Amino acid sequence: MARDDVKTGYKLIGTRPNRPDGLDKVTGRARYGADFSLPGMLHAAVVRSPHAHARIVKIDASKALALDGVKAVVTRADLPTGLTGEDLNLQDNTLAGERALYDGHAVAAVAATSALLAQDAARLIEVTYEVLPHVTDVDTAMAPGAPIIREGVADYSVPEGMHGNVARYMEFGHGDVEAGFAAADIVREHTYKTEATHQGYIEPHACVGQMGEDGRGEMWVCTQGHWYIRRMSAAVLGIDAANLRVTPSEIGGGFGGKTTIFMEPLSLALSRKAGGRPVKLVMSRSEVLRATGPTASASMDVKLGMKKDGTITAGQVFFRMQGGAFVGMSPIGEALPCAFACYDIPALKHEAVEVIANRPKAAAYRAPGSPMAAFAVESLVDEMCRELKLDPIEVRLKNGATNGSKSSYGPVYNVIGLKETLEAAKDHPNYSAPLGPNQGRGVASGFWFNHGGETSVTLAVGEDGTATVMIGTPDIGGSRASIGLMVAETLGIPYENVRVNVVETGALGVNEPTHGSRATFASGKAAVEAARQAMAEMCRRAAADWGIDPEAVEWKDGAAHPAGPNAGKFPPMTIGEIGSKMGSTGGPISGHHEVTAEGVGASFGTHVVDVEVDPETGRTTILRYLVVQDAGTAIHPAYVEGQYQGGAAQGIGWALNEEYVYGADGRLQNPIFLDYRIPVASDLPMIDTVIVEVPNPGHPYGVRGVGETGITPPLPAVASAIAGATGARIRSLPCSPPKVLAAIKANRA
Amino acid sequence: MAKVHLWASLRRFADGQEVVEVDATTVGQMMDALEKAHPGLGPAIKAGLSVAVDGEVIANNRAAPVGPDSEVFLLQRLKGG
Amino acid sequence: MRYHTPTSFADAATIAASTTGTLRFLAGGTDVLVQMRAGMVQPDDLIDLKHIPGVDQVVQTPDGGWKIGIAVPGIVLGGHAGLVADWPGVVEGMNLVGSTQVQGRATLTGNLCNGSPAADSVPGLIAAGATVTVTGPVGSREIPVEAVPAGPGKTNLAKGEVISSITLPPRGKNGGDCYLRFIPRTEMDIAVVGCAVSLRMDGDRIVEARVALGAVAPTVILSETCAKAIIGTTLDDAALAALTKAAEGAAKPISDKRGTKEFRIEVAGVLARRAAKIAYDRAKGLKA
Amino acid sequence: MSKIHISTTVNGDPVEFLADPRETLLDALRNQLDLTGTKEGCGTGDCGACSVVVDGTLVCSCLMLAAEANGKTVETIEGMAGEELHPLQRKFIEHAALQCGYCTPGILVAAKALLERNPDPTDTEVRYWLAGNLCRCTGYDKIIRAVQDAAAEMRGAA
Repeated sequence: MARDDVKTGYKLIGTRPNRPDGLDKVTGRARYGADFSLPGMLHAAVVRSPHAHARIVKIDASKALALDGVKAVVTRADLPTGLTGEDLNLQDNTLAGERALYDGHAVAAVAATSALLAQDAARLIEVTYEVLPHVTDVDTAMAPGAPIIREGVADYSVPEGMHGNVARYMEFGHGDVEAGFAAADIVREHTYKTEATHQGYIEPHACVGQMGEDGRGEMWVCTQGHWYIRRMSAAVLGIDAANLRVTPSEIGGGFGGKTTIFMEPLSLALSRKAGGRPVKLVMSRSEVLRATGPTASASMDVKLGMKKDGTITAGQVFFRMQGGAFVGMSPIGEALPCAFACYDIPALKHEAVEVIANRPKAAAYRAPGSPMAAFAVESLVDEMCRELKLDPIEVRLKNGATNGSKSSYGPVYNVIGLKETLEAAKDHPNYSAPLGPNQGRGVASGFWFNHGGETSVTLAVGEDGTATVMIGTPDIGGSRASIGLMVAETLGIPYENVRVNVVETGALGVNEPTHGSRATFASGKAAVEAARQAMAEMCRRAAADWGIDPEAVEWKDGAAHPAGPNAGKFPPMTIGEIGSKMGSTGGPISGHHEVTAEGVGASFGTHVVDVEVDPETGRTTILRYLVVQDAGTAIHPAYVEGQYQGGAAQGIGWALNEEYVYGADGRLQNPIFLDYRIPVASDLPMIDTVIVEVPNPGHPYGVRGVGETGITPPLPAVASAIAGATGARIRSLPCSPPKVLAAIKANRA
Repeated sequence: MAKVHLWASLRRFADGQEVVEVDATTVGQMMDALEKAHPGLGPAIKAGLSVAVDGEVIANNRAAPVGPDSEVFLLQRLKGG
Repeated sequence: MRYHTPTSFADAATIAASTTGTLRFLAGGTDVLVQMRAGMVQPDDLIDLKHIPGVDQVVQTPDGGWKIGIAVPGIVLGGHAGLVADWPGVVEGMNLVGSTQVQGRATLTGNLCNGSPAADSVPGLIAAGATVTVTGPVGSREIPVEAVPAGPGKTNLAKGEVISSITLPPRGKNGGDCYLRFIPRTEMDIAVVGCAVSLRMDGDRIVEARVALGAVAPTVILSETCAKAIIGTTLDDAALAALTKAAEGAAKPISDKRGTKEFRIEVAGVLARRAAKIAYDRAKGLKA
Repeated sequence: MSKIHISTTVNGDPVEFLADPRETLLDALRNQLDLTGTKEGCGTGDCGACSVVVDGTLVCSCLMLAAEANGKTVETIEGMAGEELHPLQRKFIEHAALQCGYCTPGILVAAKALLERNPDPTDTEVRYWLAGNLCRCTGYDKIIRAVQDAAAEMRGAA
């Protein structure tokens, strides 16, 4: 059931108009990161470490610099010293310092008059390495005797006596866990593992940077957040943020992976060394996979107590997560609170460590931490449901969090829609579709906090009564359309009369990136506030014209009206009329709102998947897939469905085939889409969606944010469906055919 | 006095207390008072904290009010992909 | 890099023989360009063979076989009714290579000369008994397809030699072939295991068979024991069990990022069984 | 390194340029002819973002040298719309069959090639034809629907 059919009183919200950038995107005119060119532009290439861990003894660029057309080489020696904390992390990752910390770690960069020449030059830069011991697996890194990769980087949270590769530690909980387990009829405990996966956006990182002798620079870049790019690049280069102007291109997918910098400051550093000529830097796919943010790999112990009626009495988790060779990059702080967020359980204990390993610096990936946590906890819940022959949806309804529940991580849930998603899943025909031989069904729920964040929006009324909205959150999946709908709804004007533009860093206050499912929520909320300000000003203009009190004017249907019979009789003054004479009534009319947006509504979803497993090869086919998720309010239902379907597809990929494969030499063995196997069109069925709407009281139109939760349930749901089809439980993702076949055989034996 | 709940692994920076009572009317005052009373919490506060005040998550707002009987939970600063 | 466009194989062989640095031939380019992009190969000379007349042709030989030009892309083979009718297993092997887009460029000869043990088109060619014509500076010779690969990324062609065509024998009556591969996804993967079966029937009984296994050894294997397991049988359960065992025994795989040794051995048996059944049905004129 | 003179027809227009022998058709289209609608996602023929049609055949322009395009006709996303959008382009917008839009040009070029060969494909045929066009945003559902809706309209059955 789409929202289109539901009576809400809204004129535009819940409809499905064409997105404003659609035309540019179907004609090839939309400009992405690599599509910008400037006069005099150079092209850059990056030299990367082939070793997982090595001391950099010497970098000799003389042969490269001797080539005609090579204009600049940059190494760590060209970057300022003295950085600390995350700034140092960023600089260390942009260019290796004394040591290369993972296969693919950038060591030097070169700019030349063509991309081919830059690549030739990069091959001529001679780097002398002294190879050091390495470790890439999260459990191996925690083993006694594992090489200690980053001595001394552990933060305040790590108690004495922990393994030298532990960089962070966290523990919280409530209730008496031991008493809870004692009260259970069955207590089960298993270890679950997930491999690192990559966001897999199809557009590789790309930017054009220009920086002159005066230290001022500009950058055009594909990013989820250009203020982040500005702040981080300025920090790495030791310049003031105000000296850098960053313009976001259209963005070819991000999923969290484009919320930080990887190579962007290099374009500026090279430009400066090349006399201020602009420098284009575009990653290859293998660079993307080797050196940009995969998510963490995880090894997770889970223990649950359950009564025969399905009541969960206690839960306990211990997560080990590896986020690369840099402290603070694994999502332990998100994974732990997500672990039991769908449940109301009287006693819980959460513990996690972040582990350092010779892998690339992890970045956020769609609901960071939540999919791994869900794989562990939801898999075990399913195992216990099967053991006790209980319906998995009933068990979740029995134990599920609801309005007023105290969450597993502290806050009290206000108004949430988990149970509504469970009920809708139970009622959906997919849940009762008959299953054939070798087929199985899996169910899982998922959670994401959602995020508000720093947000600044300006709205300007045009002379013709149209509205231009300036937002700072890049539009990845249709947010210009949804924000346009909310503004048009608020102003009471046609959707087509609102133009939403994503503007550069010089045009607005600081905005956080499009992350945390926040663009439609936070930029939307600020845009509505800006529209209300403009409406108030337009009411004042009408009041002045009519000679009545501004309080006696109200705004509806795109016009100022006298409010009630006592205000006087005046024909409505439309936004077009007000706009056309604004010059003579006090000047331009605009609204502006900036806020750290609070009032986020937690997001819950429930997925149901049917699979068929070939018992002779272990190969899994997805037969049916259902996503049910609470959107709060679906502003543009087509793009809400798109988020659900896209999240599910990524989760299915993670569950079945995607993984980072490291060799014994510490090198990534599959840095190519041929072997990093994301789902292709023929791998998937249609993905059914049900949009549940439990409006978020913290947003003027009830928006919760829909981007992230959808990737969470597929991991456990697919593994549980495979267990249903085969009787074999896969506790280590991906459920690749060799693993499933081996499990089927072990189960038979 | 607002009751501030520390997650378990923070307690060793506050003499093992699970709940620290703080005199504050805003989140910012609460954070400052916490750090003053227990300097060991400084790094955690600097690393970025969100709070839940009487059940409502305050991601990042020092001006958000804290009542005299408020129950406050400290949370890791959350963002997302 | 020098880019050459000879208009005869003799010229191509002469150029190839005269080069001193790294040399690559260019047919469909779907391997060479990937290797160049990755920096794995930086050719000094690249010889584009597509300017040679006839390389884009499929022609029937006087004896009823097929001569396939070295630049005929997969999409043309897939659309060639006569070839599909005679050698569906060969064509389906080629058509599994890469995407629709790759099919627009990739060729049988390129797939063979890339030297991958997992090449999808090679088991079908070997099972079919196909041969290649090799042209060198001093003339041409005809060798079986299985004599071309020498190991991963290597061929037995001498310096200056170039494959100038592929020949499939006449299918004849009561024959059928099939190629199956195992991949984790539905498309776009390299075969974890591949198996081609070509056979001929007399009534319900198999009288000739060739079975080739891919991705289970450094080169594609032509397995005598697999063939013997089904020759003389009606492909009953006992024959299928024997074939399974023979295929498992013939497979000598390694564990790598695409699959484990144990998995490959087991799936080699599964695919041999399944491919034989399809080939059998095709030989009997049943649609499969 | 001497360059090669290339004469070709792109979207109906005769063009000439000088190519490095190692330069791919993709790079030539983007960097020499400013036709940046054709995208690079992988450079290895695995993602389809660089799909173009050369002499009537759908190919990955990253797997073809610019030199090989000499004397040939090339069609890119920029040539797909006339005065009006192609039905596929229109249906992709209407069905929200794109999110980030980066894979969209390649998918449109590939889908158009499909419908020219097979005006009435099954969903499975569409999915296998497009298996070489990776999309990471949509889960393909709305893409398949948009292609089928466009096909129906083009058949006059809509």
